[in-house]
Amino acid sequence: MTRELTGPEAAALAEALVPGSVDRTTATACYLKPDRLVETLRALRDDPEANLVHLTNLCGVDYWDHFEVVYHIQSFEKNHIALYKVEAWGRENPEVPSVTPVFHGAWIQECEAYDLLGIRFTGHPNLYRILLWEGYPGWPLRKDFLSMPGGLQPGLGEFAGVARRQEPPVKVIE
Amino acid sequence: MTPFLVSDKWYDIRDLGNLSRALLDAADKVLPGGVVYVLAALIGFVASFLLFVLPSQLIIGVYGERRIIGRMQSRLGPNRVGPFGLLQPIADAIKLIQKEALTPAQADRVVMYIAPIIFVMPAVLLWAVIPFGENMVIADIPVSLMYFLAVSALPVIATFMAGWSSNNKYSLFGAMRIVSMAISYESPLVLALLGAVVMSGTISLSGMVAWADQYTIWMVFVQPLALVIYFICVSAELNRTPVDIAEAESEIVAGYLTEYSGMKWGLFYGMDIGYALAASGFAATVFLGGWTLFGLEKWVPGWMIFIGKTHLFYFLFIWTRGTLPRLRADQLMAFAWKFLLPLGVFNLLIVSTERMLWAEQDYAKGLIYVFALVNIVLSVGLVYAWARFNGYRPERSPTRPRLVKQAGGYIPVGERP
Amino acid sequence: MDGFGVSLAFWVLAAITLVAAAGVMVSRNLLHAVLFLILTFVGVAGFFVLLSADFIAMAQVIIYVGAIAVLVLFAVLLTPRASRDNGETRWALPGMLLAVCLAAIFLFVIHDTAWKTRDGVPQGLSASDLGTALLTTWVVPFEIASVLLTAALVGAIMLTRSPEEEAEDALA
Amino acid sequence: MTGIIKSEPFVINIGPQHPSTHGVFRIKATVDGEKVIDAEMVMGYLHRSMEKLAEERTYTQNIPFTDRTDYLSSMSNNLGYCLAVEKLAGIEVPPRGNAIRVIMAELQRLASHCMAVGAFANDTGAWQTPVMWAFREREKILDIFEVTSGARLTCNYMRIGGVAFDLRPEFEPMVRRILRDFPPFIDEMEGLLSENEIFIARTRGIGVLTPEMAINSSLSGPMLRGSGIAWDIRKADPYCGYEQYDFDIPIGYNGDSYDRFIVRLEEMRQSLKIIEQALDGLPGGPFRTEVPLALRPPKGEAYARIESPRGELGYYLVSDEGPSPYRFHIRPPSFINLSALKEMTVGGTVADAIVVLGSIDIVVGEIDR
Repeated sequence: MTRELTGPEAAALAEALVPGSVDRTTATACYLKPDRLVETLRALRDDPEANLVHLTNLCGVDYWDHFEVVYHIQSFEKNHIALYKVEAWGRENPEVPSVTPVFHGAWIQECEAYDLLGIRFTGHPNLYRILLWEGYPGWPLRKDFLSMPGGLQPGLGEFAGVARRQEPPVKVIE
Repeated sequence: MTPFLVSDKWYDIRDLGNLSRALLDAADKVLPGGVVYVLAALIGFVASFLLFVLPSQLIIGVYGERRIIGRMQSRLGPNRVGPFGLLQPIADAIKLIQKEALTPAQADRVVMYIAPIIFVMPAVLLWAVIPFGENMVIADIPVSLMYFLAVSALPVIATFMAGWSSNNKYSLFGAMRIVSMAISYESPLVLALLGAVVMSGTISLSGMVAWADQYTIWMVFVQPLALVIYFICVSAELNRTPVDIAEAESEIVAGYLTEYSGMKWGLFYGMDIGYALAASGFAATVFLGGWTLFGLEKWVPGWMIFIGKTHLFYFLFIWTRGTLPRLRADQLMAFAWKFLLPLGVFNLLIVSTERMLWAEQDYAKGLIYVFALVNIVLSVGLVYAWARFNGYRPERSPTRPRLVKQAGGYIPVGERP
Repeated sequence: MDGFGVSLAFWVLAAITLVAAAGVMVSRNLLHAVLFLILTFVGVAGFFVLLSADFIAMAQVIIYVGAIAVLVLFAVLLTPRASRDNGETRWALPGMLLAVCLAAIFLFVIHDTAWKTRDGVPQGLSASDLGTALLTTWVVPFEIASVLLTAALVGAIMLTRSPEEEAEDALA
Repeated sequence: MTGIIKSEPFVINIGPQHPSTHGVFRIKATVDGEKVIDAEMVMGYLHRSMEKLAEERTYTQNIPFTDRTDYLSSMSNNLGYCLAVEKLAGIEVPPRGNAIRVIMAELQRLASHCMAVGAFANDTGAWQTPVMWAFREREKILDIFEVTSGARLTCNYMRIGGVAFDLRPEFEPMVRRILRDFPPFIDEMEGLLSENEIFIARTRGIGVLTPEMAINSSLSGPMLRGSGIAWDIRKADPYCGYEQYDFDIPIGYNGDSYDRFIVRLEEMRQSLKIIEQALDGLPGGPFRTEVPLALRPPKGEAYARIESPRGELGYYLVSDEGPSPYRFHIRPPSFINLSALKEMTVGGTVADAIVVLGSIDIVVGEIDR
């Protein structure tokens, strides 16, 4: 079975290699400081003990007041998978350093995150809207994208037919 | 040439030549001066076209090919139109005729219009020299083999015109490929036929048929390598599947035919098969002994034997089209220049020495069988030696992947998992 | 090879060849010029057939239409903007003058020389005696020509070898 | 040709409408003569923004979406999504449900690999014959899907907590017939292509992928195994009871298109082994645990993944205790396998680019989502 590293274990790995890189940890994930992100992931990849060589999944999540970029990285020899996250505050211009120098496969997933969520990846060799066309107004996967007239919000109310009518709650997801 | 036929009466169906000659003599008495030539050409054209080209090419060719390839792919092939689907080619032709033939805006209108015509004309011209029977040949000229080579150079130019004039990147690719391939496969083709010419001593097709009957051996046994090279080169000239890079569907959509539609495309498609049949008719005449079958042609009409051999050879084209994948353009060029051409030259060397030996024994009948055996062995040896000399090792790489029980990281080739 | 049909064929062929040759000069598009050139080659082959020298006629078609025309087409493929309208060049007038002078010289020469005409039907030149002539009386020029051609072939290949092919061979 | 003769490169579109791009997917290739200098991918023609739609529907209503992403392996997609939701909500699946899920996923792998192998042979130019054979066999599997789930392509057969309906009595004989007919078909395909000199000449050494490049480009599935990396999620992270079954992982030698082809053929044989073992030991009992229609999983996130025919298919779900997922992200194997396409095609000819694209075996529905 693939061992899923818990938050503290992943944080321990990252802290051991690059001190001061961990922002905070939760039960399942470890939050890294954006400016130390690339350095930490390169160390984790090259370290024989951690051996996190395969960036399996990279996606962005929109939590109203901030954006989160999720990195699932796994190792083949050690057969374990770690979950790292980076936060980008502010809705106009969320910035996250690009990990393409470390993982070549990240360029296509970062293009998708940029295209659908509007998260700009600094240092990306060729950031462009990969699925939609350049002139597309807005970022489709953002929570406030489809603001229907009359303040209705996307997403379901109690039952399918009833549209949710509420102000955007400020929620911090643990 | 020893007379084969028992009777020269006009009702002898074994050789329709007598019938046409009787008709012409009767007409000659009646009509003024040179008109008989025109009448003879007309009869020749109508007879050959209606009796042999149309049924064998359109009906059997188009229908037969699609049906046989269908069966190879475990599906039925056309069987809806007419009995057993026999009217399918005609249905296709009618459909194509009433389809709109588009011409792109920036295309070179005139050249694009002429290209199918230039492509179709030689297809019918080729049948003029092929002997269907003793004197059933429209134009029995002494250089008929060279005539065949000359006329088969025209479709290359037609396809280039089609490719260049339709002003489309894919067509340009198709045109570039067809031109480069035509040059590299013309020379091995001529060398292969030269081998046959040297052995039989004539360059007229009816002469070769007479030679095959006189020595009761088919040229293919004396010259196996020549037939193989001929088959490869002709399938290159005609864009048949192992070598159909000019209109390779998977790479350049439809090559030079991308912009063609309606009957213009229909002409290209129909005459493709026409050329394949003409080439296999030619091969049947040169290599498989034309309309003679070791004396059997006294009972069975000669032209039926000839059609049987043509479709036997044509089946080879269908067979390769149904199964083989396509070679890449540069691999093809390398194959032609580095493999076929030298083989053709060696083959010519062997044949001319054999001809010299044979001349000293003043063409003894038994010696040809010795040459046949020698040639078959020599050909296989030659192909193998030249391939090995060229540094080609038969692929010994494994065709089955390694099997591993545990999931883990990279396992280098040598290591046991 | 005489009679009404043959002379009719001669005049038709002559007309086609001359029109095609003019077409080569006049056409604005390079590709059209090459196609007209091919038509002239076929016309000339027709003349050989009329002279009942059928081996040479077939050789003419194979070599000129089959090989040389295809090579010229290849050259057309590689010239940039081959099918643009290159009509209005400054050399039109001097070219025309030169053509007229040359035409005059040719006509004068044709008119002036006494052609040795042979009466009767020109007997055909069969392929076998052409072959024996080539390899017995004319064997020296034949060999020299073939050596020259192979040298030209090797020279052409050396000329167009791209740098990486040379590097590749230097390694091997 | 670039020596004396100056030929300027021009851009050719291996465009959205092209016989061998397996759907609406475009490569803008800059070509000098026949050689490809630069290849740029243009995609998104089939983008339905499923991740946005999924946020508007309940967890059960999202299942039909997953059929439409990789429309060649709908069973595997359903399985991946249901595993993610079960992991998020902590739902247990009865053993019979797991066994049926394994059989269905492996049958879907057979059908998808038939399509992949046939289309790849078609790209190298074998004029439709291998494709027709592959489709003839694939029909038998689609009939089984139609009998059990009611649909041939988008089956929508799996539910959260198990499968939609139980197996019908004629399921067993149909699968037995498959187990009898498939091995000769795979040998026939191998006989036609694997030892075919022209096929080897067209695929050996084309689109070579070194192990480091494969891992670094986060590739998965036959792309990884073709380069010799023994990574299969059914073995590494077994789900649905895969650890009970005995099967092998095929891995290639030098990571070229030929290796990926023979790896897929071998995977079909291994799937047959799994189906046979699963069918023999099919347990009785319930095939699904009851789950409320408006399921509200606890707050949190979950990432579950399966070995789909094209690679690692993952679902990342974030829940905010609402009836619909707060964030629904699909990890599409075809999309990520394209990250190394440029490095593999530059330098070869246009014909090689088509063969490389065929060996990656993309499905445009999954790329554009």
